[in-house]
Amino acid sequence: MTFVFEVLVTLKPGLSDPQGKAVEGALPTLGWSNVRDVHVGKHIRLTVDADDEAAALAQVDEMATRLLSNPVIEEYRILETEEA
Amino acid sequence: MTFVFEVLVTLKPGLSDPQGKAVEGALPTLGWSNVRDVHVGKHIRLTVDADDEAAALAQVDEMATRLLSNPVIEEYRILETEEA
Amino acid sequence: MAVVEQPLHRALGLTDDELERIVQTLGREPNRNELAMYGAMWSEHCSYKSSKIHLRTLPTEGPAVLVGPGQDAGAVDVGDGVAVVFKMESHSHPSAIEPFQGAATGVGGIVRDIISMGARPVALLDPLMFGPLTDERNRWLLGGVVAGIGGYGNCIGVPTVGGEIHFAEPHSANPSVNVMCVGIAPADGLMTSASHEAHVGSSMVLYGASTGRDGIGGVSVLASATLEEGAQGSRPSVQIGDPFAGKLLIEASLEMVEGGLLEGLQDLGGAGITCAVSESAARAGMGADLDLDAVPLRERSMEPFEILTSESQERMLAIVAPERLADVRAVCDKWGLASAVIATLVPDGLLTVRHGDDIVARVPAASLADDGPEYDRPLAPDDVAETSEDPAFMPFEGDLHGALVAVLSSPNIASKRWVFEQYDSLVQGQTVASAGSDAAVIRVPGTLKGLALSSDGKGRFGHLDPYLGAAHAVAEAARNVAATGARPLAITNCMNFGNPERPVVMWQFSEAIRGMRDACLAFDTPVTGGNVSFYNESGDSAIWPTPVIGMLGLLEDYRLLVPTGFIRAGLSICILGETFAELGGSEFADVVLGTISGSPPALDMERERTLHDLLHEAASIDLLVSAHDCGDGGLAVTLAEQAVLGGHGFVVAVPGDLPPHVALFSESASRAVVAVAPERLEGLAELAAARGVPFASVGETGGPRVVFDGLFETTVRELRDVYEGAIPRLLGEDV
Amino acid sequence: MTSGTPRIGPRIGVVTFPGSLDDRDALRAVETMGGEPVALWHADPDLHGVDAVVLPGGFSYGDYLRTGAIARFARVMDGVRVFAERGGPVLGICNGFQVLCESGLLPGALIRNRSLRFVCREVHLRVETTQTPVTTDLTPGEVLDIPVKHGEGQYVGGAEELARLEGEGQVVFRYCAPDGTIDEAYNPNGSTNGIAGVRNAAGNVVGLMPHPEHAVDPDVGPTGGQPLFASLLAQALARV
Ligand SMILES: Nc1ncnc2c1ncn2[C@@H]1O[C@H](COP(=O)(O)OP(=O)(O)O)[C@@H](O)[C@H]1O
Ligand SMILES: [Mg+2]
Repeated sequence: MTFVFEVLVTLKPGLSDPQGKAVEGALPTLGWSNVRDVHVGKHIRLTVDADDEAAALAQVDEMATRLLSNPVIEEYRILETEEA
Repeated sequence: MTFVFEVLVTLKPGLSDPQGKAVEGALPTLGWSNVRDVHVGKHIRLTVDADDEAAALAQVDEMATRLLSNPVIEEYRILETEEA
Repeated sequence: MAVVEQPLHRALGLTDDELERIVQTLGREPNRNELAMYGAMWSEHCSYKSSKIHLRTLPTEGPAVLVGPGQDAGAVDVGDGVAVVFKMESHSHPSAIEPFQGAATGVGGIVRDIISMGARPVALLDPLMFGPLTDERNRWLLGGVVAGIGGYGNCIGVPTVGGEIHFAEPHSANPSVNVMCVGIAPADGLMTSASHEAHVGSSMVLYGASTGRDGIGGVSVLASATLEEGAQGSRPSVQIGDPFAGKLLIEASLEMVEGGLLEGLQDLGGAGITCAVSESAARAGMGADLDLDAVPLRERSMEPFEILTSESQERMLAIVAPERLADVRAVCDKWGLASAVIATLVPDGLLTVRHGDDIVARVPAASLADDGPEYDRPLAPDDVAETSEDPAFMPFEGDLHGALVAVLSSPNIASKRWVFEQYDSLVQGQTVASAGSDAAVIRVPGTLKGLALSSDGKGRFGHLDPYLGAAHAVAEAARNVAATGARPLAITNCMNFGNPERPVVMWQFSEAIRGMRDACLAFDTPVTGGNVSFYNESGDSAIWPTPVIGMLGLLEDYRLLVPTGFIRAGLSICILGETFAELGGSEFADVVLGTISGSPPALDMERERTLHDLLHEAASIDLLVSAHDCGDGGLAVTLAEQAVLGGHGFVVAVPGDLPPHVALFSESASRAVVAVAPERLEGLAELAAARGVPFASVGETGGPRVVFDGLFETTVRELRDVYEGAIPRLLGEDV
Repeated sequence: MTSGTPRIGPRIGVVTFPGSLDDRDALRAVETMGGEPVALWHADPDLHGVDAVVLPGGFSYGDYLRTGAIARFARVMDGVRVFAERGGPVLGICNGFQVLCESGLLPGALIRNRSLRFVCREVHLRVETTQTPVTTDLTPGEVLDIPVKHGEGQYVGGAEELARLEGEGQVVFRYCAPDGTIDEAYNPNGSTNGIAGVRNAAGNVVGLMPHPEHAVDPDVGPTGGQPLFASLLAQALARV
């Protein structure tokens, strides 16, 4: 079976987030001064073949730790979207 | 009121996605040959003050078109997470 | 990572004796904030407690030296009213767990050291050491570190013009990431404690990034005690670099310096605010009133000790007289940098720290900055060379052509194009020579002067004999600079070693310092600064003792630069210096004979010195068309590189009666291969004779073929494919 | 304003955004080629009466979100937009090119290099059209040596848009072999059709990834940038 997952990789809390800061700094000049706590991370979408959803999820989880993120500075979240 | 949104910015289909290709290329060497269609995009999380959710959403939508994404090559999706 | 049951001071890395010292200084028990401050300031990293007594023996004076060790960076007078500021530092430990950010923040840190001297950063060099590329993790580390150095350096507009990379098993667990930065300032405009006087009542302005909980590694034990369970795990041990903020810091800081707005300037590095405030105050012979509530924070509810010791990146501290405050704030605003007056200089020597209505710490500033402990740690010799076999006497039946290909394709020797093409080497528009030259050469704007820059470490030699390893590193760095026609002026360095509490490591360190000292004395290249990186080991496997030397040389006229490669046909090729049967620690012995043993080549400092003088003199009368120092890989590799770099082959008859493989691959010191127009051959011969440098005319440049007369031949094309293709192939890229 | 000071040639403005890096180099190149360099500041919409505008290389605002995404909103860009609409010559180099694309003043977009690595090297450029202020002194097919140094120089666009560009001769430079043939092996970033530079429909706004300002001084590099600046200065002078 085929499953589609989205992995959201974000910086650990406490780390400075230059990208987020840059966006936050730009928004007021565009007229939005009502926005706070902007953080920029990665969004990875992938399609996995596996026997069942649990197996697929387990694999994506391992990919996220080993390849898609560096646990030293990042955390991740996995969304399962639709079954393709 | 305060609302937290997540904006997912992805490359338009058909455009070359060097990052996605790189991840896809790396997975088999780590033992996963069952993964396809890898695409890497951006995840932006922000906190907005607005009178109501509709107003907040409308603003985030405009930010997404004007700043957070480049309509020439990217599309975006907005998730509302929790009300902070 | 549970907090072990031990007294707080030990958890903070302070010994019982050190605690006793603190109690005596204060006349009372220190509170936890004060303990955190001493713990950070008296750490090996900040206090140099194990290395000081050895570093003190280094020659640091010379006619050209404006600023020696003790400041953020050393400075040398190169004439025309120009001062060159340079310094090297390591960021190995963070790079080992997050290569990109670890290396990036390393660049940011050394750049701020240069800025804090009032100099504009004009060049970066990056000496790196990794484990073998056959290992997946080492490839990941290399890729991340190189991308990180480029990611920061390219983004702040400072060209990365040189560096070096070596690969060796001991670095698999502990990669070494050193970065050297060079800056330029008006000789009379340096921001040194001597040249700038701070006054009572002057403000300390913290500007740049806000202060967060990141980079409080040292005191995180304290933090864990005060944080709910699990928070410890999420506490980041690496920081994220913000090169954009770094670029703004450069421009804003130099605008303040050039505007004469400052009484002092200090970067924030190890021990954060505690270090910057106490050092500045101590240098001014004063104390300071520090108000933590004034520090712009990135996170709510930070504890005093966290604010005091946070090593958050991209921050600087300016000492400003009251009447200049408005101007300084204006410059920060112009560049979009936050700024805040966090402290005031006070006459008594006390550093008083306030938080809310409380005084949370009160200690003598100098006791933090200057009165740190100092240890004469035990030494235990471990002379590898003595006890191992000399490869020169090992049998070799293989073919020489195959041997050259093997050595040339060793990643230690092969082209580093894959790396240096990831660095912007052109920005600022002064780069006359970068990768592919023995030393990088950049112009001093507004003059004809060229700065020749080289960084060299000799890990394998150091492993066999730490004294010779260090001496050879200085010699090679000077030779590289001399090969371009420049005169070696002064060095900075980074000492990469294992755990100093182990007598063997401490012996290696003292031997390396001795070797560096002797070489620097012989070459008249004083040590203006550097950095010590200890604890590069895991389990009991330490890295090879490796001092990396950053050499500054001067070309009076950059147009006299001597290129490395054979850029023309029909030139006479000469070998300067003498080749001996010295394969100990050579690339050939490692790659072809499969042994790292024996003694490194001997080093006769006077012979070496005369070679530098000859190269410099010959270049100054425009005698040389090409010159290349003869080092790693020996004569064969030196000639091969000159052919590949210049695009012209050669025919050479190898002189002497050594066995061919020894003659071709011996790494004897004090040698260079030069090419001259035939009609100038005589002139060079006479000059060499007058200087007493052994001289041999051995062949001619030209054609697509590379011929070692009577031994073997190949082509420039084959050598180029081997030389350029080796590293991409190891990284699994189609070439 | 430098009104009153004697003119030593066309006045070429070079914008400094926070994070601009090659702005000084561009100013120096203008001077070397005989123009009068005028430094322009991102927060000042006034172009101070310059005859041409250069948006220089660098990493404006860090280029963290997307290259040029934030610089595009700088106040100086209001002035640049008006200047461009009136037919004024505008040259975007590297980050400047990225800013022009983000602003919609030039078509297409620039994404990460195919290799995902920053690349700094000398490349060969084939001139595709003389219908721009920087190529009037050149002839189509001519090959120039100029360095590139960028991490996000892969030029992309929608299929029909690209077809239109090609059809209407809006491609100004292509990466090529030393002899001018188009060959992927010489494409440093994977750009579609080897595109290194483009112009707008009117032809007065040009952007390219390579750095002509680093190719005017023979002591520190190639000289392929000289004819570009010579053309730009001539065109700017013609407007005086
Ligand atoms: N190996 C060394 N040789 C000579 N001087 C050194 C060495 N290591 C450190 N120093 C000097 O000790 C001082 C403190 O070093 P360091 O802590 O690295 O400076 P900073 O705190 O500015 O990073 C500097 O002046 C530095 O030049
Ligand atoms: Mg410092």
